[in-house]
Amino acid sequence: MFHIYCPHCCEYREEEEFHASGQAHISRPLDPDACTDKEWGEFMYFRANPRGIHHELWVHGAGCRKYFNITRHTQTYEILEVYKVGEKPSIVANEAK
Amino acid sequence: MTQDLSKQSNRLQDGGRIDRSKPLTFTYNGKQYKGFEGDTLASALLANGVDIVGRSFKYSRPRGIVAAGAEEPNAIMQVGSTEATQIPNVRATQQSLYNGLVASTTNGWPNVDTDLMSWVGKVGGKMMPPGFYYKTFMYPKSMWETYESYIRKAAGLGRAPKESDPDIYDKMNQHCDVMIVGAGPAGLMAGLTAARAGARVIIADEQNEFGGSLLSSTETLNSKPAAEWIAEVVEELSGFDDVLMLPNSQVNGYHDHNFLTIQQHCTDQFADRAPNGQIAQRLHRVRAKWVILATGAHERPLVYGNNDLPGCMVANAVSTYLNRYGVAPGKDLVLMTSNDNAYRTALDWHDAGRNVVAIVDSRKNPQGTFVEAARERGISILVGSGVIEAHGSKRVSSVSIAPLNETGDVIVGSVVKMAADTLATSGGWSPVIHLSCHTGARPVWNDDILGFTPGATAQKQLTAGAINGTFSTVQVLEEGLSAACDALAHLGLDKPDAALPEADDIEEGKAMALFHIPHTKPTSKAPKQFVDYQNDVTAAGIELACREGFESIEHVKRYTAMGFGTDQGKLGNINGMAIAAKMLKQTIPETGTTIFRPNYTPVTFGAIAGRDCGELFDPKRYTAMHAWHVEHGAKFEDVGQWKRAWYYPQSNESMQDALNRECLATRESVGILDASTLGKIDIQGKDAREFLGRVYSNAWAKLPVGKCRYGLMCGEDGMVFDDGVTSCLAENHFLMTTTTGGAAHVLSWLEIYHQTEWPELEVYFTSVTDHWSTMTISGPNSRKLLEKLTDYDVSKESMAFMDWKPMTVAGVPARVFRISFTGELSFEINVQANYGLHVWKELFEKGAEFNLTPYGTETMHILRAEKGFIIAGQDTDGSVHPFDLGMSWAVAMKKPFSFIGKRGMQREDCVRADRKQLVGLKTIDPNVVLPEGAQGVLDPKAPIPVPMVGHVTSSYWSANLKRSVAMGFVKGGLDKMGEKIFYPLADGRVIEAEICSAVFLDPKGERQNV
Amino acid sequence: MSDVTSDVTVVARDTKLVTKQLPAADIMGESPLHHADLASIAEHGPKEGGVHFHERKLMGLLTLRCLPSLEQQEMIKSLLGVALPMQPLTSVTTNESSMGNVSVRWVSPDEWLIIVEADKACGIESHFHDKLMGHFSLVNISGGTTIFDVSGDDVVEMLKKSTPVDLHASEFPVGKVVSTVFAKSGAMICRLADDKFELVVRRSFADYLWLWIQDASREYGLVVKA
Amino acid sequence: MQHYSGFGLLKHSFSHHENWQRVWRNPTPKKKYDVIIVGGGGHGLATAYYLAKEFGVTNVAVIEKGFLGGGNTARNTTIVRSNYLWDEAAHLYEHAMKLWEGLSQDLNYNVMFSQRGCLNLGHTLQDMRDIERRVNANRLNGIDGEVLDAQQVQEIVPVLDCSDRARYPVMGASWQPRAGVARHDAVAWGFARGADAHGVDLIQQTEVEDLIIEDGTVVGVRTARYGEIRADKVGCVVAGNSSVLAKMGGFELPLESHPLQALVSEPIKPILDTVVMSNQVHGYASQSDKGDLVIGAGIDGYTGYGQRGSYSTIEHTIQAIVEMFPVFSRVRMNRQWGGIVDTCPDACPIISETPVKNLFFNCGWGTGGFKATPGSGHVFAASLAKGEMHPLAKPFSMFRFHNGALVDEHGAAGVAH
Repeated sequence: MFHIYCPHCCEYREEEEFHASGQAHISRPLDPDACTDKEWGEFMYFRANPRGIHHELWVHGAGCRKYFNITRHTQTYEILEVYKVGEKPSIVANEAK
Repeated sequence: MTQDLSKQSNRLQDGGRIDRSKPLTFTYNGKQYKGFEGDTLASALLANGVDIVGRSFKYSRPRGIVAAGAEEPNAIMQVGSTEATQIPNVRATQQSLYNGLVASTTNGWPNVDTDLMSWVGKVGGKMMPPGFYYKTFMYPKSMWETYESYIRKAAGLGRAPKESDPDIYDKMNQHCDVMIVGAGPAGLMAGLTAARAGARVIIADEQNEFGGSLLSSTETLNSKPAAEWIAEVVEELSGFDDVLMLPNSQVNGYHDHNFLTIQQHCTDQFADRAPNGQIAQRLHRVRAKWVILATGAHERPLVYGNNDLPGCMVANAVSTYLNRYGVAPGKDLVLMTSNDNAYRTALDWHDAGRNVVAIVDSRKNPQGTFVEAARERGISILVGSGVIEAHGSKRVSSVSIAPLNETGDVIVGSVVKMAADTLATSGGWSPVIHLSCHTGARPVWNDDILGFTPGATAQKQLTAGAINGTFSTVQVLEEGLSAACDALAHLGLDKPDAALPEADDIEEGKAMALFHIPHTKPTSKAPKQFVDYQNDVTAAGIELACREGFESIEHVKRYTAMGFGTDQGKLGNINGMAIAAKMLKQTIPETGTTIFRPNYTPVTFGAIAGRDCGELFDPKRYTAMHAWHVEHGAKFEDVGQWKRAWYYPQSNESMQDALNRECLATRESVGILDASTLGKIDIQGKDAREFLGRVYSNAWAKLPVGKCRYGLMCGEDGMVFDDGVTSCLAENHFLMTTTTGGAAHVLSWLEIYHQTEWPELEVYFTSVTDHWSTMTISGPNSRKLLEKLTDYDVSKESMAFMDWKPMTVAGVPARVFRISFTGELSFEINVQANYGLHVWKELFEKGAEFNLTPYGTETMHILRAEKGFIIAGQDTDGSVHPFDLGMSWAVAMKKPFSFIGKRGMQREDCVRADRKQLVGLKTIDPNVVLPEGAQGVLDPKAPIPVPMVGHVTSSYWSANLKRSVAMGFVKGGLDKMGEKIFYPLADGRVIEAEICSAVFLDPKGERQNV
Repeated sequence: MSDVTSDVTVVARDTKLVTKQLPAADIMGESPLHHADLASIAEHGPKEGGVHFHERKLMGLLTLRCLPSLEQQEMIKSLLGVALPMQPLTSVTTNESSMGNVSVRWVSPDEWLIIVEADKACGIESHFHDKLMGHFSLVNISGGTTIFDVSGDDVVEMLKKSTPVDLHASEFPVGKVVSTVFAKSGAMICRLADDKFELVVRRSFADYLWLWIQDASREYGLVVKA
Repeated sequence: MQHYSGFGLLKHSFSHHENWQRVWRNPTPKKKYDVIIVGGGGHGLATAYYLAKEFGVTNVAVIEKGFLGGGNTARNTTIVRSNYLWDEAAHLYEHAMKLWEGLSQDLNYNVMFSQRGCLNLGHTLQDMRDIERRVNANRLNGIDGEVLDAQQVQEIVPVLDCSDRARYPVMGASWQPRAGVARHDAVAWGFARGADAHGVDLIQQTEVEDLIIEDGTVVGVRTARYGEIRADKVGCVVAGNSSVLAKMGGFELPLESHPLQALVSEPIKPILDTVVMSNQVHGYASQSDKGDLVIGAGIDGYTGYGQRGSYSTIEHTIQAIVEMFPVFSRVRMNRQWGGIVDTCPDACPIISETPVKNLFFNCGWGTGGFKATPGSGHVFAASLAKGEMHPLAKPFSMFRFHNGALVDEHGAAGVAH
């Protein structure tokens, strides 16, 4: 049961108020019509789904209804940071490979 | 003390924390017994000399009480005095005794004392090693179901009630700075310290009173009985506003980010049914900034032959029954131990005036405070020895003792037999690490204490006392203090003054690592040596599992079922691991670790459900006109959480009769529908129009003010997920409607695109679903009716199809939309919901002369189906795009912005020729209504699997057309007009239909354009 | 003001539409709990208990959406008679506005709830549309919303059964407002006094929440106030 | 392989069960195999078994990072059914169902497959439409199924509340009599024992740290414990960890790994003879042969590899169970746990070639994998053996997410998995 800091309400709230909305930073291609089927499929469906540090989009659905990003470890479930839409994460996974 | 204790043969004359002035009567297996307030069911049974409390699961062996707390595996009772209040599987050691308690054993036939099944167990038991069921019951194949029914009958402990639960359970959300689990010496010290510092504290303990291990010991604090110190601390704690003290409360789960669940027993410690509607149990959902686990330790029994005979107990449990409950569960005690600590049991037994036959110590040269005390009392101590076997039929009558080698795995001398009726054993203590594992931390083995202690965790968790393997009261108190100070430092609170009470100075010698006592016979041939009592797992079984190649401890556990009982292996897991490790010639940590999952002890389903059941299971959403629908006999349909009027049967009308009447009345005169549940979203901003163009598949750039337009909403995959009419209220102001079930999803769809993709667009969305009551009047007389309620001009010239206008209806300001889902002349009247019922009633007042007929969702479905209008969610399923629906007219491929869904619906598979397309279906026999969900085939005689070409999505009897109408998908259906299709049904019928246009009525739309 | 006449409905229609929504005073509005007949419960029901309940019904409620510039903030202040609470989870109430009693609740960085007397809602809408420049939206949600005032010695206990937010005075002082989960619905909760809270709830959920509150209050005793 | 039977048990009881053979060896891996299966869960072990037994490929290793059958195989609620909506899915699961029906005898290991039937309840008109649609499709596909009304449901499950009191009253159900449950551990162990007997090396406690890829072709795996192990073909059957393996192969999959929680009650006397599932109230239950009520629900909304989820999911599930079965209110929950399920956008699996030559994936089973175990193993084995996807596997290529040919069992099926 996560305890999540909402960067808009500026306090911790219970998980029941929030809703996970998948991987963060998946931008809609600017020119969809120029995408191949493969590119469009990758945009819609293919995901990093990492075991470890992950950036995800959440919404404070029962609260301020704002979307924001969370950097979270998907194994320990520790929330490492929260940041607003449009911002970049400060904690990223070590890309050894 | 003048009470008649005659019936309580094992009750001591004095001592204990029971109240002898409050005798209680209870029933066990149909017989009445007496106990006292302060007893548990277990202590009262022992006081009354009840030995057998159950029969074992596999072998039907008689079982007695072995422990005094949550770790008890055998005394699992059915409790309840009425059918509705039955509780299965109550642990007698945790059930407070109350007057009128009715308990019974869960197994044994004809009764638990004389169980004929035990003969089956004795004879068949030899054929039931671990996993035997995997190896048999396979042949002949057809017999498995028969075998299985016998297996099932034998399974299970207690039974569920047959009647609904009369009790109420609820939940409370709690927040605190420090959550302390366990109110023994460590927990109380921590709680006192944190409370004095001003922290918000919750302290919970599973027992009926605070004090933990101190309640059952004879030690002193500040030179006074420990109970006095407990009382002082409890009194001080109860003086703090921000301290919540929860006795009778098990902390059962420790979840991520310091979220814990506590099951508080509010009334079930004194009543079988909560009196006067009180809350029976309360589940506290706690979010703690810091958690201090002060959960203590469970003593481990040793494993030896026939160690399940009644009279075989864990040493500390014996002390608990003596000291806390004033019960001596026998007369002649043999104590077997591998450590000093357990000597206390022999001392307590002796001091209660009972006979200690001998202390059997596996160590060669025990020394320490307790050992000396035993010697002083003249108790016989047999060193370097172990009890290899207990003897007796329904209770221990004697024990066999043999000398052991240094490591305790070989018998090095001759066996002596001693008479005794009670055998207490101790193999040391296992820290109660259960909660510390719940969020994935792996416990670590500690050789010094011969047990697992909590592993590294991501939680803000501290530990104090025996959970760390710290057993001396002095150090336990110190750890409680220092854990609290650590928490306070993290919280930024100052340490308070807190002096530790002075505890007895006790020296203990080193314990020996001993788990499994060897027998003169090999384990496989020795009398059964139980590791997990509840699942009848023996040492031989574990060895067999290892021999068969189940080498991971997880495999061993699963193969033997060790640890899968309702006690979750609290007593047995470590012993089982030690036996497996020895068999595999490796250390315990090499063999694995032991992970516990929630719950620590079982939790009532009712408590987890809380009040979210029955009437409150899920909200029922009502429109402002709901009471009217109820009064007028409406049947309701669940649409999402909404209760929508489905149809309005009159007197004895059948559903079909009612629908026919509603349909005809609407098409012939005027009907009215409560459409308030449709989602409504107010959209404002200069980019509102642009936004609509991006989220709808059709064009919005030129929709004038005062006009309405239908739109389809698709996902990025091009598949339709919602539809509705959006109206232009002003240049930068629109009102969108959505389906009833899709409203919340559509609003978040708009928000997520606005917030994450197109924040530069100036637009805001506000839900106004609840704000407007919406009533649709439909039918040729709808204009006449409206004209009676408004002065505004609603003529065709002034208000054309797909126009909307503000006006006053029945004196109430309204927005009226001339849109139609029935194909009739229709007006959708929207008023602020506080006036919805007023306007609705006024419509009926004036509508009587037109036979204004209320119709529900079913008639609405029929009327729209006659017109071939789709319902998103019924005629779509997330796998169809607008072209599949034959709605290319609602797609504007040339819009400058690549709207959501455009790219998706052009993927290779989406433009394939033989996609399923929505068409009309006309049954050849007009009186036959196709079942919705029927699957169409082209060749009804084709062998199975029959190729299917699409299913019926909507199908009704049309009273207006006097025939059935249907819509459905057909592969390439739009190019198959006039062709035949067959619908084979489960009942053997094959319905033949012709593919046709989905518009059955008024294809030119003349009825709505009047 | 156009609010008082019954035949002209459109108040403003430049780029946004504002329509008058209230009928003449002789037509009685029915609040979402109309069917519960709270008045007779108040009259005949218990007079003592740990939780007090009152439906503050038929108020004027408006949702303001805006990321206000300083100019906009100034203008809003002059229109409402009170400055928008810009700090998250804060609220203001004034009775010195030309609009009468005005409360403003922070909802999100670009959203506020404005609570006024019912007959002031349309006026506020039209003033905003007349005076406030730039991007904003103001939506009358009076019909879709009602207010429960809950108070009493045990009100916090009752609320703890209903919502997961921390209601301790150190975390939830008077004036704080949160939008949160309430049972299986939602509510905007504002602390009006130590033992008094305002719950703003949606119309269609009102009956469910009323049932819930009755249930959660049972052990403390529920007093309905007219 | 030692033959198991009742007679064998009797015989061994005379020697105090001291002479049972090992169920499988504990071998040191060879340098090279024809096929390496990564992942020793039910699906991986079934793949190895069928490769060796049916397709003659015996030079096979199964490499498992923990213990055999220790992942989702050990954590699921063991429901087996084949009443899927779309032809492609229905044929695949029915293929599995047919294998289930003879599995104990085929493996000489009692997997306790109990065909006690499965009810998928309908609570709304749309539920009932979906049920009709699915049952009609099932029947035409040769899969048993019936549509029942509320009264018929009540007769099958007397303890289910089919009254109008319920918030969402039961309107009816689909009924698949051949559906049921099986003993999950036994499935893994039976396949493992069978594979081992055919010469497959089962390598436990060995984590694959990397895939060895040369010129776009996989040639083996790298492990911490044994270094490189080469193979002509590699099949990855690692469920929730599929994306981690795919990343080693340099590509992404259309997967998200979510926590899926389940729980059991304490064992009680037989009270529920069939499997009952409800999508609308979000819960499903059956009773194990041991007497536990085995209960599950939907996935948690976030991705997670922690084998645990949020308590609120458990609460909602129990609420649903108490709503459906009010007499269970006083029964107590013993234990809860979680698995990591790899969910696909269309709620159907991926059995597929990949961008890397000779590297195959079998994943994406989401919450519905256990029921497919033998079928999944069988078609994957056939595909690995022939180097070409089995006809039943073809619709489940990962590349369907490029061209749009999804098999959308999500909304359409109206069934919780």
